[in-house]
Amino acid sequence: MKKIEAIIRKTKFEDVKKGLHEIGIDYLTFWDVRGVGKSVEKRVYRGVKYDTSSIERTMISFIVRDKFVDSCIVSIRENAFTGEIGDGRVFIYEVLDAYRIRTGDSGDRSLYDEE
Amino acid sequence: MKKIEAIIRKTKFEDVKKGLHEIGIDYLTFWDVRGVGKSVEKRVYRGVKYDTSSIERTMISFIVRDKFVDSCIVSIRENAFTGEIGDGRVFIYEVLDAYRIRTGDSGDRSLYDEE
Amino acid sequence: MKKIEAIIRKTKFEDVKKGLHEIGIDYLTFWDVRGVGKSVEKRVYRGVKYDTSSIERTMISFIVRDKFVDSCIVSIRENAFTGEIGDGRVFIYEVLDAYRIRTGDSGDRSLYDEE
Amino acid sequence: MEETLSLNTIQSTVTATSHSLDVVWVLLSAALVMFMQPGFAMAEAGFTRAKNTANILMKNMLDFGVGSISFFLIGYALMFGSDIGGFIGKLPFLEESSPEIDYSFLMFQTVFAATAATIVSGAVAERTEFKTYLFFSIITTAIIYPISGHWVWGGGWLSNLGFHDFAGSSVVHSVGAWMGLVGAAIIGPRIGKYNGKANAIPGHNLTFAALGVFILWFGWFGFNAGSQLAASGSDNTLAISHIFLTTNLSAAGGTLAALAVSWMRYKRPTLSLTLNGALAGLVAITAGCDIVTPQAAIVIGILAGITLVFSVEFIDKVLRIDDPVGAITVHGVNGALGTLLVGIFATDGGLLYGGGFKLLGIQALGVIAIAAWALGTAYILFKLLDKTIGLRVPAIVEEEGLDIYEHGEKAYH
Amino acid sequence: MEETLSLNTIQSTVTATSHSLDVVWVLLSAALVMFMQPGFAMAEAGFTRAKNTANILMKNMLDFGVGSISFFLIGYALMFGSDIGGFIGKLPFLEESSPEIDYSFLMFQTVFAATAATIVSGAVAERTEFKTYLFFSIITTAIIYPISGHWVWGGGWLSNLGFHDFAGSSVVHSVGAWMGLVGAAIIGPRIGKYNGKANAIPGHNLTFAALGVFILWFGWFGFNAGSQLAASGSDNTLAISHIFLTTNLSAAGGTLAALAVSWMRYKRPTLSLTLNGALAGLVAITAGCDIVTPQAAIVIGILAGITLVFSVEFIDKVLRIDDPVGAITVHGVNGALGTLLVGIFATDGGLLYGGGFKLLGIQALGVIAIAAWALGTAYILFKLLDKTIGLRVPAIVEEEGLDIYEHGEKAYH
Amino acid sequence: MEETLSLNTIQSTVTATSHSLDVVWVLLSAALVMFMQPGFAMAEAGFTRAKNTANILMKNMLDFGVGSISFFLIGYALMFGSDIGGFIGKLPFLEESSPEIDYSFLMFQTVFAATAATIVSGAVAERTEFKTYLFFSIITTAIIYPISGHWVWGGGWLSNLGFHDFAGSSVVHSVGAWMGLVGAAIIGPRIGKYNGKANAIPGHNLTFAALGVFILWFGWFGFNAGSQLAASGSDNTLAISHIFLTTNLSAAGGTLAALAVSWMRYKRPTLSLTLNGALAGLVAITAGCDIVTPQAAIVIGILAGITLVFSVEFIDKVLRIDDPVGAITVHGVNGALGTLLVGIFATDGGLLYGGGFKLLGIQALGVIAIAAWALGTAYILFKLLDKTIGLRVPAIVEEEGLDIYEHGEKAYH
Ligand SMILES: Nc1ncnc2c1ncn2[C@@H]1O[C@H](COP(=O)(O)OP(=O)(O)O)[C@@H](O)[C@H]1O
Ligand SMILES: Nc1ncnc2c1ncn2[C@@H]1O[C@H](COP(=O)(O)OP(=O)(O)O)[C@@H](O)[C@H]1O
Ligand SMILES: Nc1ncnc2c1ncn2[C@@H]1O[C@H](COP(=O)(O)OP(=O)(O)O)[C@@H](O)[C@H]1O
Repeated sequence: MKKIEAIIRKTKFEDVKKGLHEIGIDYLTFWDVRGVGKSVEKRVYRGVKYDTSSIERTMISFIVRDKFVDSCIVSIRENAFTGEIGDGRVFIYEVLDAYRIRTGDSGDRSLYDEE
Repeated sequence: MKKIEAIIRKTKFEDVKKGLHEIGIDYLTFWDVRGVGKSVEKRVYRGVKYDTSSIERTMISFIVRDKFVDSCIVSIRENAFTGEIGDGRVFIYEVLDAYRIRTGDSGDRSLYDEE
Repeated sequence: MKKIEAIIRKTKFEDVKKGLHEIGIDYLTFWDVRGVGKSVEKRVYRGVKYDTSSIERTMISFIVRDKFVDSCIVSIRENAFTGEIGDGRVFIYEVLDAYRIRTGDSGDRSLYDEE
Repeated sequence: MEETLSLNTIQSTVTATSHSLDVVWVLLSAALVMFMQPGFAMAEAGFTRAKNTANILMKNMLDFGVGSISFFLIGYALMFGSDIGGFIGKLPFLEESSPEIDYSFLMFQTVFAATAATIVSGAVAERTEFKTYLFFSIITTAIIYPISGHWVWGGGWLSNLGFHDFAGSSVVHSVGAWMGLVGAAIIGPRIGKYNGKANAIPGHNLTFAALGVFILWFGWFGFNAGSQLAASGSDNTLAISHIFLTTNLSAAGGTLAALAVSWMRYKRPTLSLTLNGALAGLVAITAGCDIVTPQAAIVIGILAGITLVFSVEFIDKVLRIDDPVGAITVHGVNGALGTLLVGIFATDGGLLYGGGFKLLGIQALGVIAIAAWALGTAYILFKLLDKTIGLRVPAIVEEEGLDIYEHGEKAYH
Repeated sequence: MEETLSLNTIQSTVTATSHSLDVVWVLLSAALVMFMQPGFAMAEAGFTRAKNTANILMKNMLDFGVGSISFFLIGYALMFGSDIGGFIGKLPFLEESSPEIDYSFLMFQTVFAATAATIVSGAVAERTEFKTYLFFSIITTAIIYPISGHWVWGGGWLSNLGFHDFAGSSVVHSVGAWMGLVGAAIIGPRIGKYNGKANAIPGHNLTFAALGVFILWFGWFGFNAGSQLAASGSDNTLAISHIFLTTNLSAAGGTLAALAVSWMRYKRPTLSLTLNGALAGLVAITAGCDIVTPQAAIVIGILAGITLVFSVEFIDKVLRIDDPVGAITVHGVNGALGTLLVGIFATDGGLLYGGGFKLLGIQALGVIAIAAWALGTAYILFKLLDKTIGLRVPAIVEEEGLDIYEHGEKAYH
Repeated sequence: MEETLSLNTIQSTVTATSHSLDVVWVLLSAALVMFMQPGFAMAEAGFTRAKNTANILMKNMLDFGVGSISFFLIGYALMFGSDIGGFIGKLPFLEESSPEIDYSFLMFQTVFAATAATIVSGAVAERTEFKTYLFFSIITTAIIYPISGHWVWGGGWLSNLGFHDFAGSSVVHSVGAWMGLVGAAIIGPRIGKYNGKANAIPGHNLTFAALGVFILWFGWFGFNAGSQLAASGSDNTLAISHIFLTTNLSAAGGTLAALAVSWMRYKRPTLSLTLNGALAGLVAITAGCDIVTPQAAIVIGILAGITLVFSVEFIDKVLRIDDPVGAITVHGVNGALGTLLVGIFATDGGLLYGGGFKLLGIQALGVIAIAAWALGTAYILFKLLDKTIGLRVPAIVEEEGLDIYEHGEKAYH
């Protein structure tokens, strides 16, 4: 089991979700984050210039069986890509164990539904 | 040290927190997330139907000493359980190290208070 | 590659960001979280006392090459420190892999820009 | 000849103009009272949780929509139709000759009826079935409110006794609040409100709540001073100026008293109770705004503000009735208080002005009669609705929010 | 001698006082209509996304700022200057003698002009270049709106035919909406609105939207009853009372009808359409508020509320014109509907009152003429702006939000 | 005989009616000005941070609550009691015979006093101890504001000189702003505002801010036109119409000018400054709204809008006084500017109308005298409060938010 964490543009979320859905990823969790990076916004508030080096991003986090990892990365990279600065990153982590609260399933078994 | 990450119903948060407290978990961090899963809401906005396959969930994240892990999982599963679709998941990860900013403690020592 | 996760006071964020920037960390992601810990607020709402044992914190999360980890920890501990209860924690995790969506770089290479 | 003629013409122009001024006054007051609807909507929305915001807004919207039509079709006649036994007005088709209706008066009364209904929505917020609430709202504005209203303002038995409720501390506010009390008690508390002890469920947006209270304060000038129903002629002019002043001073008194008491009691000056304090002062002065001195108005406001804090606690912690926005205290308890205080502070007939206990007794009788009516009819109505369409939403709906399940729409994105 | 003198003095005082009352009425109505601006601002901001909030607020602010000045300098004269061929008014420097202007009337008309302009901002929200919009807003209040306004209220050809649009269902609301229709069509839908099917893009804050609608309802009393332009004398007094009542009942009817239809059609009672329903009722009654019975007003409101739901769907799903706040339906379709219904429900000349088809025909002619004018001029104007400064923001700006890119400022922190 | 009698009756009815109309005008204006309180509350809350929202709402609420009572008890007499040496009014118990008070006038003046106090809360926002602020608010409405007010409107020395400040550019707005200036300077900037350079601390909700500005614009019609204190008779009628128009045009001018200047200077059209621009225009026209032409009103608005942008920058970057909502510029600088411009644009006595420098000189004297009074008394008062109960909250309170620490309640959940 691996955890895949992707920091993407808010506007690309729907595409990424759809892309993942197509390759069989039905579960994921996401939330709004702010990113500090190279993409910088210049703003003026009441005459004072300030650059918010922080911009809004969406963090997507989901746990998948090992065999899905590669296709997920490919899918995210395709769907989150614009080519402009600020497209974001994908990170992969090890997961020790997983449990599904409703069914009590654990391990890989907790990650997919009965067919 | 392990990191325990639980995605639960917002309405179950207080129960889960209390349950963890009873088994000695005093520190945790949580935030609002949105989940994509099987639990789906059908809505109509100004005549257009749309299903938000995303619903509000709370993410709880905390780091505990290894000996606490099992009891935490049991406690969360008990307190977050409703039996309806959408109860959520618990994930376990390895933690390499931990530091307490105020005291400078590190490792396991940073995770509990002097008795 | 390591993931560094720090839970700090909202008011210390700018200092921590600046500190990290000085030691070469240009990319990070952060969001608002709530912390349950020893720092507790007593409040009264319409005559009912309630203690929100949860307070607002900022979660900072970023992935760095191994060689940076120690200096990052030192920097965060310096800049997030007030000495009052509630200063927060720093946690370190292993990262298996990283990808930069815009460039397609992976591994350590995805974490820094061309010089 | 010519001179006399023109004298008559002038005479009638003068009368017409001064009548026009009265109507303008009533209409503008009606507009101000109508504007209290968003005041209630913002206050109630702000004091409840984000997941139920669309629901509470919807109720406030519908209270006015439904109330406007049902009061026009039925309520108005029951309230102001020719008196039948001091108890109720005649419906138009029962009248011998179809009566001339003054539309400006009708408009003014319509917005009053809607106010009474709206008060209930706050007390039963965050757990009530929407369609049940709609029924409730119709019955209230068409029947319950108009009948007790008839007793006082329509020439019914209370008015004959000399009961004084100038702009409706009891007639409008208490009626709404006592119905809310019954509703809140029968529907039961929100999930998580009482488990062993009373828990706080903070409102989601106090900026909206504060805006709502300010709007209500503003609209109240129309509510109270408009109830004079006339503005021309020096008597009326003095009266409306007087009412503006007493209304404002009592609101200020309520604000300060609630601030002070809550500060002493809970160690910190809390916004939510201070906001309620302003409303407490406004509700309390409504009955006697025309007949008490400005100084007395300050005292009435202060008494209302003090009462508020203890009453909110009492209802919450002792009675354990869950009233998310404090409507029962603000409108019910303070409405009754204000009505009684007329018996003490009225410059004409009040205890302090040598009027003895007579007026006070009548005021007490009125308060009790109106409370009994509202509590009784509301009990029957809510029980009936409970047995038939059902009062309360399922637990899952309440927990995840009425907005999504009942309305399929969230207020915030 | 003396007596006659004093009689004259009295006479003139009386006349002056009654004139003063008229002016007070017009000014206070103007203030109420001005207050509709924040009503529009809140409604439009609430129905769109958080990332474009500063932009929509800015547009509403500027509509009024720009409109006040351009209508004062040019628009007013084009609308109310001495008639040239039934089509347009004379600009002051063309008049022989500089005309006396009644400032209270000018104020009242100014806020009307601003209303017309503001309606457009909702229809083209979330994707339009800000500076282009400014140009558009100037031309609208200075030229387009005043000219068709002249036809009806300035002594132009439509008024001579007997076209009846009392407070501007067509003159104000439809004009704005038809221009919005052209704008929305030319600018195209927001990114992500139509990909295969029509997608919902929910508004970010329905509390603001509801507040906006309540404010509009409140302001509408000024809009309609103020259009009587007088209050003194029993005719005027009756008229304004009547207008208050019909306005309110139609709004209530629209609210309930939209609720009912949307409930049946989409299984749940939705707040967003109910809010629009209230506005639909208000827009529809605007043309005939003075000349239909209260009962007819309810019917007009209900018809407007029903039409609303289907029209919103039709424009969205069939025409595929992306109108984020529903302005085209609310102001355009319902404005036209209300204008036509005058031909049916007018107690004087309406079909149901034995007036035959004459009035209905004239109303239809007016609706068509005004629509043609607004659609035509807007088409030319938007095309011109498109070719020159450009209508639409770049995709990246639209996706990340107009607030940051166009204004360098976010509404929420 | 009979005829003469009836003539007298008519005469007195006529006089009474026209007096009634005046009172109605004053009362409705007072209600509008009272409604400016939520305008200030929303604007100030919107322009500051979410963690201090309950605090700023509380201050605005209390300003009005405290002000209503302290102005009633003391302030009014100091301002309008019989003149003592041109400097101050007599308190009632010093008067020979207890004076008749016109309650409508008292109400109108009360809401003015509250306005002056409220302005300060914006300038010292986000860092001031709440209980200290309460003291401050009492002293302001009871003593400081009434005394300088007496000079101009109570028959004091400035009015005798011919100083013209019709509705209070200086008397109300500048007084508040200069006190705010002293307060902001003594209390010091918010943590993080200046570290090397001036930093932006954006407001948390510009929708509330925009709503507040719109409400203020609306209320200002009451503020300015109500200051005529009468509406009946053709002179008054002309005056109030005139005032409506000049007030509106100046606001529009301020809006456009602030937009244009900020656009050119900062490359993008910013909402926050445009909103302030509208207020700048309103404050500036307040002094001369009755006595300048509509064209001049536009110019005054434009000058105010231009001044605004530079003054905000100057105070922030050069003086380094931290004024979170721009109150010092909007009310102080533009109030002074508007008062001076009367000396130039007044059709009666203004420089441009051949009046020479006399009026301009008197206006300058008035501006200086009032500024000196406000700066001086505020300095003493703030220093005193600083030494006794303390002005500023501890750093931790400021950083984590005044809402939680001072009030134990957050505005948002
Ligand atoms: N090492 C990192 N750790 C955590 N978040 C990162 C890291 N690098 C990038 N991010 C996130 O990804 C976002 C996009 O990165 P940015 O440098 O702006 O664009 P690009 O990846 O196209 O160079 C950043 O705003 C930040 O939120
Ligand atoms: N593999 C996963 N990775 C990340 N989040 C998940 C995963 N599976 C489930 N979740 C989260 O848990 C929530 C509940 O899951 P859901 O399928 O709706 O219910 P259940 O767990 O009862 O089957 C989802 O909305 C999602 O936020
Ligand atoms: N073991 C943990 N797991 C997750 N979050 C933690 C943990 N310990 C502390 N935190 C977070 O750090 C915050 C600060 O901790 P707290 O105990 O209040 O102060 P201190 O670290 O100074 O003792 C908490 O509010 C919580 O969000």
